[in-house]
Amino acid sequence: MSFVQVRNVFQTYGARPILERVNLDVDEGEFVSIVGASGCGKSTFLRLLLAQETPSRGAIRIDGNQPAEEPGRERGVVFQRYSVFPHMTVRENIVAGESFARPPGRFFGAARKAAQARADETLDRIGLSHVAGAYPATLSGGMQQRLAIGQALVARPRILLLDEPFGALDPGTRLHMHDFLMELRRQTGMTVFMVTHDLEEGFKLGDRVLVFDKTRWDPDYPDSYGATITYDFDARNNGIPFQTPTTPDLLEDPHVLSA
Amino acid sequence: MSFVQVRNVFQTYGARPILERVNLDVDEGEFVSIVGASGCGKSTFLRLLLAQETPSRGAIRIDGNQPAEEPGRERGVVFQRYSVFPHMTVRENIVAGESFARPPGRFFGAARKAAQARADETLDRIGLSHVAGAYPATLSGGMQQRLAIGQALVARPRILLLDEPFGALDPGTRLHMHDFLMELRRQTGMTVFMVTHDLEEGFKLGDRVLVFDKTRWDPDYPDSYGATITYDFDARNNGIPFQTPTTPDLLEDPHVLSA
Amino acid sequence: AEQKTDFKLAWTIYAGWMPWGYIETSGIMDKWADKYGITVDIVQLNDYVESINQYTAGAFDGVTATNMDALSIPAGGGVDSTALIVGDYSNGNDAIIVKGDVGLADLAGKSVNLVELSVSHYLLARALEQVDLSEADLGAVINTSDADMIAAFQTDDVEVVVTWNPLVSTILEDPGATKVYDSSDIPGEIIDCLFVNTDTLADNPAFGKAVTGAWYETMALMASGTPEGDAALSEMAEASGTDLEGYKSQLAATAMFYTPKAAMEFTEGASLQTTMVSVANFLFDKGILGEGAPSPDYVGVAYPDGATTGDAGNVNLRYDTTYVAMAVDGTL
Amino acid sequence: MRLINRKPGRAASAALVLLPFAAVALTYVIASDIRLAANPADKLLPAPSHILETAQRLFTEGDKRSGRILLWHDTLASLRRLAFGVGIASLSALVLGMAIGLLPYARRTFNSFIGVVSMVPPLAVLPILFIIFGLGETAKVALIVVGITPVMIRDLANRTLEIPHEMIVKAETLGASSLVIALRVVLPQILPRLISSIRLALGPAWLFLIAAEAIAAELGLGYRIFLVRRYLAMDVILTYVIWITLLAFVMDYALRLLSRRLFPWTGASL
Amino acid sequence: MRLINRKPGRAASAALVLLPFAAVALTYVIASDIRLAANPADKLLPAPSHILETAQRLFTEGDKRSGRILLWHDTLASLRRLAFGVGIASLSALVLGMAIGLLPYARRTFNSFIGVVSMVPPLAVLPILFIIFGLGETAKVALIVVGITPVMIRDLANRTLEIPHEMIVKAETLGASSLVIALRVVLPQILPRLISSIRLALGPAWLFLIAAEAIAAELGLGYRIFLVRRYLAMDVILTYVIWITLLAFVMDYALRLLSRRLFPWTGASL
Ligand SMILES: Nc1ncnc2c1ncn2[C@@H]1O[C@H](COP(=O)(O)OP(=O)(O)OP(=O)(O)O)[C@@H](O)[C@H]1O
Ligand SMILES: Nc1ncnc2c1ncn2[C@@H]1O[C@H](COP(=O)(O)OP(=O)(O)OP(=O)(O)O)[C@@H](O)[C@H]1O
Ligand SMILES: [Mg+2]
Ligand SMILES: [Mg+2]
Repeated sequence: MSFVQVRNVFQTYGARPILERVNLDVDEGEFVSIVGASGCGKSTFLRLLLAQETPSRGAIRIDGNQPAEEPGRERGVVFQRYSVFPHMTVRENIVAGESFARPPGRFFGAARKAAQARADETLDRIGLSHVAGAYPATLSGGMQQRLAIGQALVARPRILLLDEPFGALDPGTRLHMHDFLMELRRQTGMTVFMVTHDLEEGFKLGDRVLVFDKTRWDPDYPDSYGATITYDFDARNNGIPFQTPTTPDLLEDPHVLSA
Repeated sequence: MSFVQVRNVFQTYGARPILERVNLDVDEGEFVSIVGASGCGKSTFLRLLLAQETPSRGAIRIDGNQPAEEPGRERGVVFQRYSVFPHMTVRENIVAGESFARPPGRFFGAARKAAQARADETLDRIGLSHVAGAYPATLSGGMQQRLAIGQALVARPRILLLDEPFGALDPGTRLHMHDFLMELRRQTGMTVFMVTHDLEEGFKLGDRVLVFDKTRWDPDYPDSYGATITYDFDARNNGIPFQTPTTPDLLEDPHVLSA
Repeated sequence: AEQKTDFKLAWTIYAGWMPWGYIETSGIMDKWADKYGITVDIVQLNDYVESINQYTAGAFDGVTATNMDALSIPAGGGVDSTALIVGDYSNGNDAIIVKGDVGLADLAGKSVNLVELSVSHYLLARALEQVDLSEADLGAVINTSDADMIAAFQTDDVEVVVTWNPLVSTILEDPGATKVYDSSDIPGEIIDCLFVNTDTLADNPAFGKAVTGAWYETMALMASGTPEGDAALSEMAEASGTDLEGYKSQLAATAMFYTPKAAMEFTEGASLQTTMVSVANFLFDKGILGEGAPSPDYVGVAYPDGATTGDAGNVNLRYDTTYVAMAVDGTL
Repeated sequence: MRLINRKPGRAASAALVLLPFAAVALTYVIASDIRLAANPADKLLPAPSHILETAQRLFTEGDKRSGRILLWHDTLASLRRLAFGVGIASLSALVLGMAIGLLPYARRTFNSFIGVVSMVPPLAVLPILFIIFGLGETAKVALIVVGITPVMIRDLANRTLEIPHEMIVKAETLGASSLVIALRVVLPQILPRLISSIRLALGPAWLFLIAAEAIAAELGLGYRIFLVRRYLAMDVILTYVIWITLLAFVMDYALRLLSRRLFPWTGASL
Repeated sequence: MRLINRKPGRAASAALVLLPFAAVALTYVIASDIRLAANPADKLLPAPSHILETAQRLFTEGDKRSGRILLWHDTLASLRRLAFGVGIASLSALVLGMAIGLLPYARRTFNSFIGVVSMVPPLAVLPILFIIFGLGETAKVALIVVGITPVMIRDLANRTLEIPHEMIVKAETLGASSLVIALRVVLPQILPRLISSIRLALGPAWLFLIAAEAIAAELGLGYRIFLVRRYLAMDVILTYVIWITLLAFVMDYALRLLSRRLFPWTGASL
């Protein structure tokens, strides 16, 4: 049985369907890139994986467990923005990754010292020790995202969800972040889902690239159908993908990927 | 004598020098791309060209005229954001390009009809006639910038200044905007200055690519020197640039272009 | 001032001043004003202190006020004022009310709610003198808006209030309320008058005549006991938010001078000087005469017989029977 | 499930909304009952039925003396004062706020001054206002104006300053004069903010109105409340309080609606 | 050059800042002179020298009767009431505001209620407050609390809602409970806003304080102003008004400073 199981998931907001019949199996340690037109429901799918929302129909299971009701430590997340706490220093942000799960939300005395020492090790690994005492607002965008990823990993999640994590960064910084992320992954063997707007990035980082799109389309009521996974590319062979259409009748559909 | 003359321009904010000894000659109809590290003074240089600010030393002349004191119709501008008026419809935004120069700031009666007709022609040319009655906020980022450029051109400026006009757009839209801009330029033969973060974009669109950087550097006080034009590339031969160092002693400087 | 033909009087609600409202609405004022070829506008204000302030600032030619407030605000502020009409004195209208079985002498240590620096305050001071106490012996004097006096008395932390009618009669409806002292114990000391600007009056005798004539015509009507008189009283009662009975009981505690003769006798009486000196002392003691006042005698008061109390060189308050005498003589 | 993630259902939602209102009403009824049981003539907490009767009387029956229905006259008088006060304040705030936001000279001249003036507690200067403006309508309107204008000026000046400078520069490159920029670029963008500024100012405006009417008036909602306070007519006071609350609510709502109608572009988005 | 691009020089700037203050002072001096020429004992517009003398006396000389320097006692009494009122209001606004912003249940329950309550004009319910809380300190503090809390609650609830949801979700993925989220994520980010909320509320708080003190008190800045109105002691009133303005200014400044000190991360940026 696969690690992440998505079974016949639908998501509807009010009367408006966003996702339809989404099915997916992901093995532990896979890196899944998700692409698709703007507004097609990529972030929605990530919210479902995160258990921030419950699907209207269907279920998502991790490791065969009951579907989660709300976000928790087994699912880490990094958004494009607002993924670190602006009122904590860089070091405190890392410590929070451990301390937030304890009742008072903070460590005291010796436990605090120890946590800070561990945080400093983490900062070393993600290359932020030189700004340990600074507030996030004084960091560049790239450093902030590095911190956000580091913080998420401190909680040792079973899957890591990234929603356009590098969307706000300039191209150079972006390349550095790719290296950073690949390096971290090599070390941890995490299962990762990453939404991106950048196809190149998706193929470069992912083992698989999922394309979300609508399979049905009513020109008069563009909102009447939801999107689903229309392509599932194997991207392991370093940029030479071969494609596996998930819905056979889609092979000739002209507007897939045109967005 | 060249069309745009920049003579020994310095700009200082408080005690902090931003630009130093900037000299430049640009012929009528040239497309000048400007690149450089973040915060090095590219936008400042554009503000000086725009006459939004007066240089601390030196002078900028267009067509040999007296240095301008403040922005006016001879200098058009498009910023990354906020370049159109959100409270006017698309058509009104174009009409504003004509009407703002008249005392009451708007047309009445027949003049209004005529201006609207002219605006509709312009909208046709920039491909926005189908949204003539919409407000800018309902347009995509690309359409907004298209409108901003169209509006600037309606005033028939002698030079057009663009400050990262496509910085907020996604890669696909960006390519479309390049085509749009090149097409417009072919029609009008404008003199254009464009600041960009994207070297590729700079070389693709520009006839010349100027690099701004500091020529002197004090590691303890990084703010003690200003930037100037360190390289002036000829980019006409379609991406096969040859370089013209403007300051001979710079040829071995290692950190140029490393930003 | 100079000669003019249009005048404005300000008045506020009080049992003894209700006739002013009637004089205006009934047309009696217009009748007398027409006779002298002038106009007199009688305006009701709902804040007493503000009305005196406005008069002092020059917005009105006359205002209804007590002898005490006239001495402190306009006279103290250099606005020479004459008591054109001495209408009544409070004869029970102002009272000290306590909760439960408490005597005047027991006030020591208690806090007292009243409108500070008003005639209530003066009444309290006079009452304490009689039992050899002073304000310092009280727990506190808490300035309380007259509008809240009834509600205040209902709360537990209020033990003693000093106030005036119609509040007094409403508060006394409470079975727990006892009156321990009232203005009938110091008759003639709280005097309600119409004060007018002395200069204006001097330059415009017609103004004095018309107002005096209108006032005493109304007084006669009120005292007549005729149906017309009762109708007038009813109208005044309604304007003061009560009925005829209620208003009559308020009047019972008000020593109205229904005839010009009574008013003249009171004004010319010897006790007035004593009262004014006592009032001046009270005001000085409270610092109300202003820090420019070196002594209680800072402001001079002139009496009908030409006598003065206080600083004869700074007479700013005058009791003058010229016009009332005309009413007595029927020469208006 | 975490408390922050628990959402009430439809029925529960409706019940929850009503809960605090019901609690207040119940508390009142009980307290009123207790007091009325002890003293049937108690005026402090009249029975709800009594308040209703009074309300009905106030809204429909004329005054004995003049035959006028006082509540409507009071409302009219108060609303007029409010309208004048808020109107004058809005106009001056608009002009001065835009001037301060746009013109460096005006900014220099008025910024500190308005900062200081806005700290003056208007109620403390009430006696001064009465003396300057007399006891008529002017003083009441003046108190409202004095009370709310400084804050509104600051608000609008800040909003003017917040208009992206790029837009002003763009207008300049289109050849716009200062006046055209003020009228065609700044004014339309500031107007929606003026309306929310008015909405914010209405609370204090009511306050100042009531304070002014309490001291000197012959008609008006605040005047009536402070007048009948003398007789402890809580039934009248409560009716008036509820009526004022309702009026305030309606005004707020109307302004919000107006803003959405007048400025469609503020709501528009992709 | 356009007016909007014209900037005053240094000397001109200084002159411009002083201009409106000088204008007001001059107007006063002239008006005062005219009145004093007509009536040297005029109390309405005392000469500046006279005000200065009075101020000096008020700040340094004791009361004839008790020997206490009343101004300081008044100040202390008023500031205590203000501190209690604003303190209680802040605390309840913080708790309720955060609850409403964070918990859907609390939001449902209180949102409409507070919307309605914030429309009730506090001055109109003043009589009711006096009856419930008596005439002592409690009622005065209560008026301040009733007057400013609803607005503060709404403000803080909105700010809580404005915290990017991403941050809350991130905290959840770190295993934070609702309480930890409230205390470690929301509270620290709301506190700076609480301070600006307090700064905004101080104006109305002064207002309510003065209104309450005007009605029943034996000490306090508002009490004194309304008391000496009884004999038109404008010199005292003006001294007190200037003093209150100064106090308000200092408080505002202190809070701004405090905010910058306590929350260094708000100012921090690249
Ligand atoms: N809570 C919500 N309620 C109603 N509609 C929503 C909600 N969240 C998202 N939507 C709508 O669902 C659609 C999908 O949104 P989603 O954010 O998942 O798109 P996306 O693929 O992530 O787009 P983008 O690339 O722009 O981030 C959008 O049309 C959005 O407007
Ligand atoms: N009005 C100003 N006053 C003081 N300093 C300023 C001002 N405008 C810009 N600066 C500073 O001048 C420097 C250059 O700014 P500028 O905006 O020209 O940089 P830039 O090259 O356009 O950078 P970016 O690529 O980030 O847009 C920056 O350090 C900036 O902080
Ligand atoms: Mg998304
Ligand atoms: Mg820039």
